[in-house]
Amino acid sequence: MSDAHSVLAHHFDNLEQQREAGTLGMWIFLVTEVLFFGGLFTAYTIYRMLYPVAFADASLHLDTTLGAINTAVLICSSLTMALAVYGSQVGNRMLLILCLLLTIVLGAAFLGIKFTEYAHKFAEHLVPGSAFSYGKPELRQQAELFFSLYFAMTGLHALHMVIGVGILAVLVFQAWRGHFSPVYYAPVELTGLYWHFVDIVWIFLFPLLYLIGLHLGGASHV
Amino acid sequence: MWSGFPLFPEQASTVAGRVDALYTFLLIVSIVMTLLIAGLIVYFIIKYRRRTDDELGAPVTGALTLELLWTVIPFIIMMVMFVWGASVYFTLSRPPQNALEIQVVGKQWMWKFQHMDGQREINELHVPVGRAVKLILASQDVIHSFFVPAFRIKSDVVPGRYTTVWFEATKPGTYHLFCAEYCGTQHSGMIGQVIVMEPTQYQAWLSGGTAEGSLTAAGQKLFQDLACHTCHRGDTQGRGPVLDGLFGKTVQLQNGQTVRADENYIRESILNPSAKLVTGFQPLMPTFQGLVSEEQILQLVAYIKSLGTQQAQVTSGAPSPNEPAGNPPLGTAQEIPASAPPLQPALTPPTAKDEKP
Amino acid sequence: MSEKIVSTKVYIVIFIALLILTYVTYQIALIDLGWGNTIVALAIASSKALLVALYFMHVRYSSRLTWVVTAGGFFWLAIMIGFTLSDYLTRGWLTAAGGR
Amino acid sequence: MKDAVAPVLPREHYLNVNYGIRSWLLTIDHKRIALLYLVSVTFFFFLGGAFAVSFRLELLTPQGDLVQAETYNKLFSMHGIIMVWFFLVPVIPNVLGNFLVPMMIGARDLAFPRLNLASWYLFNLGGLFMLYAVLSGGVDTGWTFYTPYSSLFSNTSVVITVLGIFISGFASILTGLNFIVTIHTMRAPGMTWFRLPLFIWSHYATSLILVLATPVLAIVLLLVMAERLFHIGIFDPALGGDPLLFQHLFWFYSHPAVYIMVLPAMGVVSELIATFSRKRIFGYSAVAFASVAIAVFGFLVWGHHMFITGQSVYGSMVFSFLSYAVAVPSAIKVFNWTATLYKGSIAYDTPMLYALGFIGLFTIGGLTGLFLAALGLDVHVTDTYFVIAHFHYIMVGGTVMAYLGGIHYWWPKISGRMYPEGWAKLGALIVFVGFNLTFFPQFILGYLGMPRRYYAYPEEFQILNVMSSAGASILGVGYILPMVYLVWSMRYGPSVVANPWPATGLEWRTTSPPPTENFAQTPVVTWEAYEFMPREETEVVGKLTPADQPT
Repeated sequence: MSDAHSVLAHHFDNLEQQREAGTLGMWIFLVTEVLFFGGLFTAYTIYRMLYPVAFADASLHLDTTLGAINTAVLICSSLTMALAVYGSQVGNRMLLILCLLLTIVLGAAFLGIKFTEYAHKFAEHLVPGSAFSYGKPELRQQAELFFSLYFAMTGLHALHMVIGVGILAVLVFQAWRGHFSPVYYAPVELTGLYWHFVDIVWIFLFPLLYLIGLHLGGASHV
Repeated sequence: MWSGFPLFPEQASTVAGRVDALYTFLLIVSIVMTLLIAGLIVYFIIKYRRRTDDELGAPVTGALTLELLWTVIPFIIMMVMFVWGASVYFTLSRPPQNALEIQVVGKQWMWKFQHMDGQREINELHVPVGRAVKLILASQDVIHSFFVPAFRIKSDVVPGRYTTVWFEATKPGTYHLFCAEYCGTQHSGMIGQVIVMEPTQYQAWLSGGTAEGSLTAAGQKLFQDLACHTCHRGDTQGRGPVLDGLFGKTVQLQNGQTVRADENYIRESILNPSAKLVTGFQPLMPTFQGLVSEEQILQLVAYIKSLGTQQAQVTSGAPSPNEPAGNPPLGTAQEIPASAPPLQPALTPPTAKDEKP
Repeated sequence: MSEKIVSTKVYIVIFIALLILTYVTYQIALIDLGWGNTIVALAIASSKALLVALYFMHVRYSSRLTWVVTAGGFFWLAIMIGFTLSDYLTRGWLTAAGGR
Repeated sequence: MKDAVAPVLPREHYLNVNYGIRSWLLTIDHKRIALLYLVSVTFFFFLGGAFAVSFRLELLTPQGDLVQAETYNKLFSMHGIIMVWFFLVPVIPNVLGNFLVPMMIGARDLAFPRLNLASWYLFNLGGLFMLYAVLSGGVDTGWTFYTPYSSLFSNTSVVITVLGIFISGFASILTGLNFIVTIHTMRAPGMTWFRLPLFIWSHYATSLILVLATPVLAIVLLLVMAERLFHIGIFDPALGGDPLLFQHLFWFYSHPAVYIMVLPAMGVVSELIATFSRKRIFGYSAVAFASVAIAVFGFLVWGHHMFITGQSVYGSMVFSFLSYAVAVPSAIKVFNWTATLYKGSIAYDTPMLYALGFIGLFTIGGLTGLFLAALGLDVHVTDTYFVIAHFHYIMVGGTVMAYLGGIHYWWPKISGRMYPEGWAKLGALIVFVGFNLTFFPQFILGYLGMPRRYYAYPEEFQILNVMSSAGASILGVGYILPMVYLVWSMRYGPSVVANPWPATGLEWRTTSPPPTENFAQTPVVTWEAYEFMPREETEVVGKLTPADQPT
């Protein structure tokens, strides 16, 4: 359905040049994302170094099981995304659509679990602000700092997931309409890059937020 | 100084001359460079102005030696600037041992000063001439900056921690004090005066004020009122670390790191007790955030510092005020004891008792 | 298109490796290694990220330019964290140096 | 040369190919988007300038008597914010860069024309938020948004302003991304990296910074917003947060941002100097590498804004050292430009006057930067008018002079018309005089100790302040003048040939104004950059039609 001419934009000489430009553009965009999240990682590094005790203690209030499940869910979604790209490369439209849909389902599952975690935190008064309360008053302030970072980092990550799911939905529609072929599948490929990047961010967030207090042996060390 | 149109502010501190010398050096380099570039430009554009419409420039495209030369020479000159600037900065960053300490709290939009003897001032700071003065700066709200142009000193005042700045005034007079970091509506009204006095006059001023007891005394009273002493006892049986002789020591922390017990550490330990937990102790201490003002924290710090120096005092000899720098290096726990009697003989600033151990 | 098509086998292998590493990082977090915990956690996270980038994101099969761009992003991140950290790590040095 | 035998071009060009608001607002032609940007940034330039004139009037007298302190604070804050993010950052890349980057490399458009248009819309959306903030009472944090003042204390429209900057940041990122990809993938056959005009090198370097630094600004502003809206207190001292961390992240962007503003200006000046000396830039590769070196080293020096903030003394020393290191490539450029004049064939056209003015003022700006990098001296002069004077010499004396030079130089290409040379020379003179009168006294004021952002000041500073305010009004006239005659010339200026100066870049080898596709056929480059040839040989793609001849 898509021959070389209809998908080649007017200002490119050939599809190869167009594809090269698209991929490079996406990678550069991902670099900006690295630095965007990087600001938060810098803040995390500094405060974790300044307040190791409070951070370890506060992280025990996160639900490690849900965090681990979410990690697995995201890794699965990365696999389905990679397979979706494969499907478009070999021209297997059904595989493409199926994998895109699976990715959407997994992404939505991640967001659902994340939302449950947020709801728990809200109920436990662990959301920064005037309602914040913490079991150990002597750690209250830095714990609030930890939760500020937790919500900023996971919130921003979740926002990227939401955007990703939205783009995937558009791709499913386009794939259904037969937009893609082994000649032209750049949107699938570029979305894949984005999706994997979001996965990578979570791969770092999980140990840095959920696992830092575990070795202290659970709930309390007072 | 050319009084009608001054180019330099008054020089009224020991470092002012050094800063001005560096400035003059840079000024000369800059003027030479600017004249060189401007001169060459003017010369070239006149000499090589276009004579005919078809004229082309000569095919001169580069000269490696020349280019290396004007890469290396500026770099060398700049390294001189760097080293010179760094050495002045180093001096500015290290208060001498025997400095007179004054505590400063900046808030929107005033400067509050507490002298060790308990005198308090707002937007006016009295200091003696010829004596190093170290200011411990705290902010109650936003970032301010303590700036005295005549002394060539400036330091930001940052909420949440202490910064320090020091100077030694060289001539009596009244000098501008500015807030140099934008701090809100009345930023330009957060100004004051530094009044430098002869030591005798300064003594008279010190004794003439309505001192409410020394800072250490105020700190001690707070220490009792806040019941700090129930945990921080003089013996080792308390639930908190012993504070006697603490100041200036290196403290072993629970996480394996060490920290030097300076003003910032004490402040943090009052407000965020669990942030740097001393090894062997539990994070039991509640925070005093919101319960004590910046001025009160400074009083507590002064008190704990005075505890820290008692041991040093045992071995110290006779008081020798105005001992110039060249004393023992910083940090050997003989910071200034602030428990001087309210009335001191003239010429003996009340807080100078440091001595070699 | 000139893009190399990676076989599904590779994807599955990487996928399993990622799941195993996730399990490993969780188990190691339970053991008290002091600051070692953080180092191990970051090392495992980095290797997972590397696997995702190299295979799922095809960096391994990409042009030199893609390598440079990717590495550049993380290099700049390192500059930001490193220089900021250097301030915090050396703040206490001046007084301590004088103290000896 | 292949191009020399190309057929005669039709007189259709990008301006008259179609008409109507729609054809402009939905255009994906980089040249039209450049003009859209031109309109937007010109609006913000005069808005920011109006704020500057207002507070310069207030500073005529030591007492605050013209406006309230609160108003004054808002005036200088909005001046800074608008000038930095809505004028200086976008001006050269998005107006001249947008117009010229594809043409100079022989491409038909930027790699992502739709993103380019999206960039303009994002810029204006951000601008609308900014305007809304201005109209809803303004913002008083200074352009630096230092916490905790911006996050916890100010009760002005901080969130809206920050949102505006955040959105316009995406415009910057898209532009940078677009340029990098375009320069990498879309160069014409034969256009190797070392045949690229220096304008392209400097835009490439600028784009690197735009892409690497802007996201950090975005996140740090987002955190300030989060702190105000949701009490996510990452910089709140009460929680143990550190206001200096904000400054680190802010300057990680904002110091390189200085190079975002000045690197493109350097690129413009390289073009002007070469053309009006009819000589290849002296040490082409040194200048090219210096651009990239400045972009990279520019990321390692941000701590020199923080020498007195309580930053580690050793950290400060490293930052000071690196600041001197980054000064070297800037010095190299100045020397190389000057050396280019040697044995040139120098014409005194208006763009050249601006370029020479740039070298002089940039030299002063750069040299005074050395004062600020010297640690012990910075303690005294930082946060005073010395800093204000220094960065205005770079930003206004440098960037704005180069921009004006560039807009005159490429005006015949953009509009197909020539501006009135006499008026233009007069304008350049007024700008130069007004600028120096405005900002030179501020160096002295600063060293005397007058802090910046002061609404009222001690009386001894008055004379210098009056000089500065007088200069500002002259400068204002100098800026209005070009706008008037350039607009006038769009209709009444004489038509120009394709290559009026003549110059060597590919953009001059197509008609003025160019067709939508830029070139009748893709040019093949067989010559080096700035290879000046006798006039006949450098003629254009195709022969000139009578309409192209100057009238």
